[in-house]
Amino acid sequence: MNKVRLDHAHLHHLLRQMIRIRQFEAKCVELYQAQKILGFLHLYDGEEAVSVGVMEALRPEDAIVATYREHGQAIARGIGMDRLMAEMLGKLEGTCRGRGGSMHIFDRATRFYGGNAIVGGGLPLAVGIALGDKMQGRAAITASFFGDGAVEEGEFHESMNLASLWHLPLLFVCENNLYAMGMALERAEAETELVRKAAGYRMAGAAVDGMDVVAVEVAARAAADRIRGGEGPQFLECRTYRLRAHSMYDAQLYRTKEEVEAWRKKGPIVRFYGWLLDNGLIHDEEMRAIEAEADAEIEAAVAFAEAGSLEPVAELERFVTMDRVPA
Amino acid sequence: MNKVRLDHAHLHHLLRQMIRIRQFEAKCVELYQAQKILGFLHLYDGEEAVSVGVMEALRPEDAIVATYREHGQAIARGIGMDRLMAEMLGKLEGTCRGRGGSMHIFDRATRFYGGNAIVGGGLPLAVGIALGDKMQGRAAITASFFGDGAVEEGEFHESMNLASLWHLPLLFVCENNLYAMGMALERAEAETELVRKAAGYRMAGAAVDGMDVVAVEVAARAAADRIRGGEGPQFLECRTYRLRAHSMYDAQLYRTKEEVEAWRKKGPIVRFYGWLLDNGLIHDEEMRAIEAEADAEIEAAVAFAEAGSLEPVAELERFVTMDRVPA
Amino acid sequence: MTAITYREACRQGLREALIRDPRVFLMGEDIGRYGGCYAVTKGLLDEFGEERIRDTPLSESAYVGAGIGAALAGMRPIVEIMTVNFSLLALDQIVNNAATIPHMSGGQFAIPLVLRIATGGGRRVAAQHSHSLEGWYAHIPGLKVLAPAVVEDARFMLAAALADPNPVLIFEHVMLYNIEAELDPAVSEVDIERAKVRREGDDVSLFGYGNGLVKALAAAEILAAEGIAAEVVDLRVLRPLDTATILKSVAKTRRVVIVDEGWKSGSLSAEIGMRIAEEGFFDLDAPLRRVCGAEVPMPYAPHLEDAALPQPQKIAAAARDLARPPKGSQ
Amino acid sequence: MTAITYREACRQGLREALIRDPRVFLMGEDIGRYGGCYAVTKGLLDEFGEERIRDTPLSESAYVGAGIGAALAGMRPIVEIMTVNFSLLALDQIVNNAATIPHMSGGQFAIPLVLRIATGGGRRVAAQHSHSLEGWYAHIPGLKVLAPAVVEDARFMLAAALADPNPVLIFEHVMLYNIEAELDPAVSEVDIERAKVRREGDDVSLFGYGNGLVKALAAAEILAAEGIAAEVVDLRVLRPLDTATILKSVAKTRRVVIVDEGWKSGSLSAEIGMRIAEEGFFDLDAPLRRVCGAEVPMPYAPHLEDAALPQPQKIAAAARDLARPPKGSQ
Ligand SMILES: Cc1ncc(C[n+]2csc(CCOP(=O)(O)OP(=O)(O)O)c2C)c(N)n1
Ligand SMILES: Cc1ncc(C[n+]2csc(CCOP(=O)(O)OP(=O)(O)O)c2C)c(N)n1
Ligand SMILES: [Mg+2]
Ligand SMILES: [Mg+2]
Repeated sequence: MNKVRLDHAHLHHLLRQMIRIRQFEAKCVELYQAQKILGFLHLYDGEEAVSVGVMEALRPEDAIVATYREHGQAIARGIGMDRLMAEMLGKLEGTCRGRGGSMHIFDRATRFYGGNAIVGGGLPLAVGIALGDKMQGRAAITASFFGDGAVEEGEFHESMNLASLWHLPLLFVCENNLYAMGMALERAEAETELVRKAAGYRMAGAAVDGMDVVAVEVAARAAADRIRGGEGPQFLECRTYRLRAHSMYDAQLYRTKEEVEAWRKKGPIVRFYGWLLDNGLIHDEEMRAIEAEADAEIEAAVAFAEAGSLEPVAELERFVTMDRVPA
Repeated sequence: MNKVRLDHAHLHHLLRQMIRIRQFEAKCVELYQAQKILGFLHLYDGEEAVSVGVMEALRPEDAIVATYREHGQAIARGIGMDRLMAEMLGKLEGTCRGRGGSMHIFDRATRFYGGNAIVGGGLPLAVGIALGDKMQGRAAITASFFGDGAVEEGEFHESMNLASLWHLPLLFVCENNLYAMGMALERAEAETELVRKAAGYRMAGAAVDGMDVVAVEVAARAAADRIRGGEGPQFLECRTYRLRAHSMYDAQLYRTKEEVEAWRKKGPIVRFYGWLLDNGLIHDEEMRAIEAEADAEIEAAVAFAEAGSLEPVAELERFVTMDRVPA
Repeated sequence: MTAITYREACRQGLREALIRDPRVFLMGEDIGRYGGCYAVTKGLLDEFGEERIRDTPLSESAYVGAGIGAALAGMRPIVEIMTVNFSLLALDQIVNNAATIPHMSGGQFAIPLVLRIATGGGRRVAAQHSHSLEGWYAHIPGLKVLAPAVVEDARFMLAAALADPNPVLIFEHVMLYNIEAELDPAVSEVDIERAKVRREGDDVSLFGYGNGLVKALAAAEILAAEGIAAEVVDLRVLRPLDTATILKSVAKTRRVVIVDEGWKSGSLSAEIGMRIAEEGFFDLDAPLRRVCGAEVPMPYAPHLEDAALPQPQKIAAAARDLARPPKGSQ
Repeated sequence: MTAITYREACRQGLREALIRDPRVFLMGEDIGRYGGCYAVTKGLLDEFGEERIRDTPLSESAYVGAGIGAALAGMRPIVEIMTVNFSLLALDQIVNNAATIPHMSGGQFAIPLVLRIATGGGRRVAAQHSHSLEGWYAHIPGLKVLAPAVVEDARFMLAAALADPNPVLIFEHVMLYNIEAELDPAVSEVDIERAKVRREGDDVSLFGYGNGLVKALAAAEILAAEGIAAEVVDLRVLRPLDTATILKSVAKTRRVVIVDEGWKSGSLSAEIGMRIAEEGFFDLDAPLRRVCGAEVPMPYAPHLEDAALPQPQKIAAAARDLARPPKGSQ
């Protein structure tokens, strides 16, 4: 059994990962305001524990299907910030040559199959990747991230059924942050306990406090273990909250400042850090050091990205069709 | 409460309705073999109790959304056999001027909104009709028929959620005949107890023996009563069996003759007739008379259809766009 | 006369519709509490309430189908699909139900449904959010397809669409919401039958719609400075196409450039061109030309997106070639 | 040489693919136990087993998406969508994932997926089951689109499609499954790049694909009896279009009729015509002509369906008009 190590190094690692994500995104906001990042920018502020916890349960051979709110998913998976930042800036040195931007991070090396900007659109892909791996006898599992909003889409339903029916090695990770843009969960779903959806497909499901990184890791490891043990797909509802606007265009008319502030106090970083402090597992200077390290990493990433080049316009049509299947 | 009357007249009415459907379709097979009916022909043989039972619970102001296997639904709803048969023969005098054929029966007078040949495609329509009626303060309910196969489609999921969320006066009638073409339910659905699907949408659901016309009527009346009483949409799984091929092209490689024969013994007509006989509620001659009456009605319908005319080719494009909304 | 934005014009049209006819209601994703993803419906929830301004779950197929059903039941729904990119999920309902039921029922039922759909590229939102698929919809018998490019059309096409007994799709280009223009107080309606000449000229005809029209007008300015008088025709109604107005302009200028932000092959530009080649062939003095979207999934990087879309300079260059063919060519 | 049906040719192609490459598997509705809704896959389940001949639930979006995912994971899926009518439900996956991922990932991933899709009218199955939407798919960059019209292509296009690293859609026209022809034993492959002249002629070019090609060939027979030599070009590859072969035929005959079973406005015929008008304009002696599907949801009644589809007589009439213009016309 794939236990969670609660040793000092691991706890610090979890904290560091969340801080890296948070600070990376803070920098993205700056760059957005400076109009260096354009288009949509969906921040993960408040949800860091989900990706960080889940990724701990995954191995290099596993696959990930992400959403458009995927900076956290990408960083937690181990994609380098330099290439990520270059992608955000539309540079050739980015993960996707600057073609994807914030919503479409792809990375072959880490089996990171995108950044999908159609709500629910990644779920069928994930079914297929899990199927392909299984048919080829790989031990890999696929983790598919999606929001509470995606549960409303028909593709969720079809994908849940197919995965369960075919007993695929697939971890459904529902990032339930209570809103789909401005649509509150209870206004959008007749059944708001999303974990109960799994039963309709005879799939095992669990709900976890998505603001508690250790709890997420424990739950994700348990689910991943069951999948690796041949028990079929698992549904994991991570209950979390988006502390920022949906994207940079959102006036947040649909919720109160008080609601957001109350959640901010329960945020995954402040909470975990507080717990570490209370238990004497971290010192203030260690925290300061982690933040400084992350800042340095981010500064280097920005420098890398800024120094990057633009894809030549002559290459615009390259890869519309492929010449070969990359090995 | 909308009780089922178990008086003699009503019982005979139920039997008569089932026999009318069965014999109408037997005639259709003949006409198909004579190449007077073309295209797809989906027979309802074995499933008559479902439509007949459910329609008893509906009132003239209620709406129906049907499937492509809808002869039974149409006849039980009260659409005249003459216009139905003319439609099957592609005649101008048909319900849809011969444009719809077997799969697309529409009838404004009985609020029969089609004959839909896209599996699951009628469900969103039904949601909208129920919504429209509700918004206009009509007391009507909408009954949406669909097969077990439709449950696999995303549109089922989205429609169930919307209906439940908006508390619409909608009766979901699942005709579970255990197959979708050649696909057996247990090969297609992770959860084969379809009635359990309802829970995922916090919708009330019931399963009923769809081979027992009285049971169907009782269950449908109960569900309709709940809807009319303001309890929101209801899901009714009718467990039945298709005794014939999926359509006229089907070699039935996917099931055994024995399986079909075993079900034939449980067929809704033979069973109900046997029960009526056992209980002294019918005589052989009465049955003979009902059959003869149905035959006469069908003969007249065929004569009407054969005597019908063809829509002039010059009118091919009429109604592609409408000049006005029919009153 | 006061200037209003295209967005505000859309909103005024919606308000008026809601006030005029109790059967009208709005349905779509985030049109209520959120205020509309492009802020078009902002304020309407407060004014008209949740019954008539219905936020929907993310279920494009179901709520578009529900709009069709509600229209069948006597309502006059205005359904918003947030962007054309997501309309693919509702296509079965649109093509197999909305477009077929009136005809296939033998005229028993009409479907007086309006679908508002934001469309187009230019916002740096990459491959899954930048489609221009109006041309696809214009292929479907049973639908009417509109593309307001000017504030006046944004304001008044809706009423005409609601008065039409058929499913009408209104495509609002995302780059237009912020444009501003005067509304002539004397105008209180527009037709949804005819294309419209937005600028007169004798040397070459530029055909466009939506944001393509705006770019064609900019190209005409460039050309005017060079002494080339371009006529700019706003197609406006993409189905049914107003062939007569198109041919009239062709007969006048004898040279044609068609602008379409959609991917070139199989875009609406092809249909316009083909109609001219069928019915106006002998009027032509030069081959047909078009300036369309590059055939690529839209890239995020701004310089690539700009290169992938028609631009006024490219349109002007194509027109210039026709109006003043380089020496040595025919 | 032995004659085989188009259906059998398709099946042989599938068998060969399954035998040749263990990464190949089939997935779709009723392809296994049922034997395929057009009996194309009959027998394959027994031979290759349930792992490789996968019956799917009625979940077009999920299993097409799963095919894309499996291709990403290294498999070579052949996914069957029972008919093009149902493909609308899978369009989001095809357009937003299959067609975009290679480009938008910067070339990191290819999607070597084959989609087999039955298409077309003529079977008296009415408005929701008779679409011809190949032209729509041919609009999408990132896809390749094939339309085998002859037994040889039905037999060999699949292997070429599988060898291609891109998503390839193969449209099999439902009226062709029963046609029979000899297969030349010397031929063991076909390309999927070029259109093909199926009949030579000097007087007029007839362009068609799928069942439209069969009808164009029938029209050429009618014309031949009248002394008009029609050249018949099988477009075969609908995306990318082989413009060179098209223009070559135009240069030779100078007169063009395009046949397309799809609804006329915005059909692929428009794109063919537009390319000719752009690049072959000075070769033309007459306006372009096309014979297309009527713009109606397909009616069930046989006489109306026949009237709604292109027929050899109509094609011949259009060609005759061009080859021998009535007196008094230009
Ligand atoms: C099919 C589709 N419909 C609508 C949208 C527009 N949209 C983008 S994000 C979003 C909200 C999704 O909410 P959720 O799945 O809960 O994810 P979250 O943004 O909360 O992480 C919407 C409606 C879209 N991208 N795709
Ligand atoms: C979306 C869609 N996919 C596939 C088909 C082809 N098809 C027609 S009927 C059918 C089976 C449907 O089964 P079910 O819903 O159980 O209804 P039944 O035929 O058993 O009454 C299929 C697959 C279709 N018409 N629509
Ligand atoms: Mg959410
Ligand atoms: Mg069934």
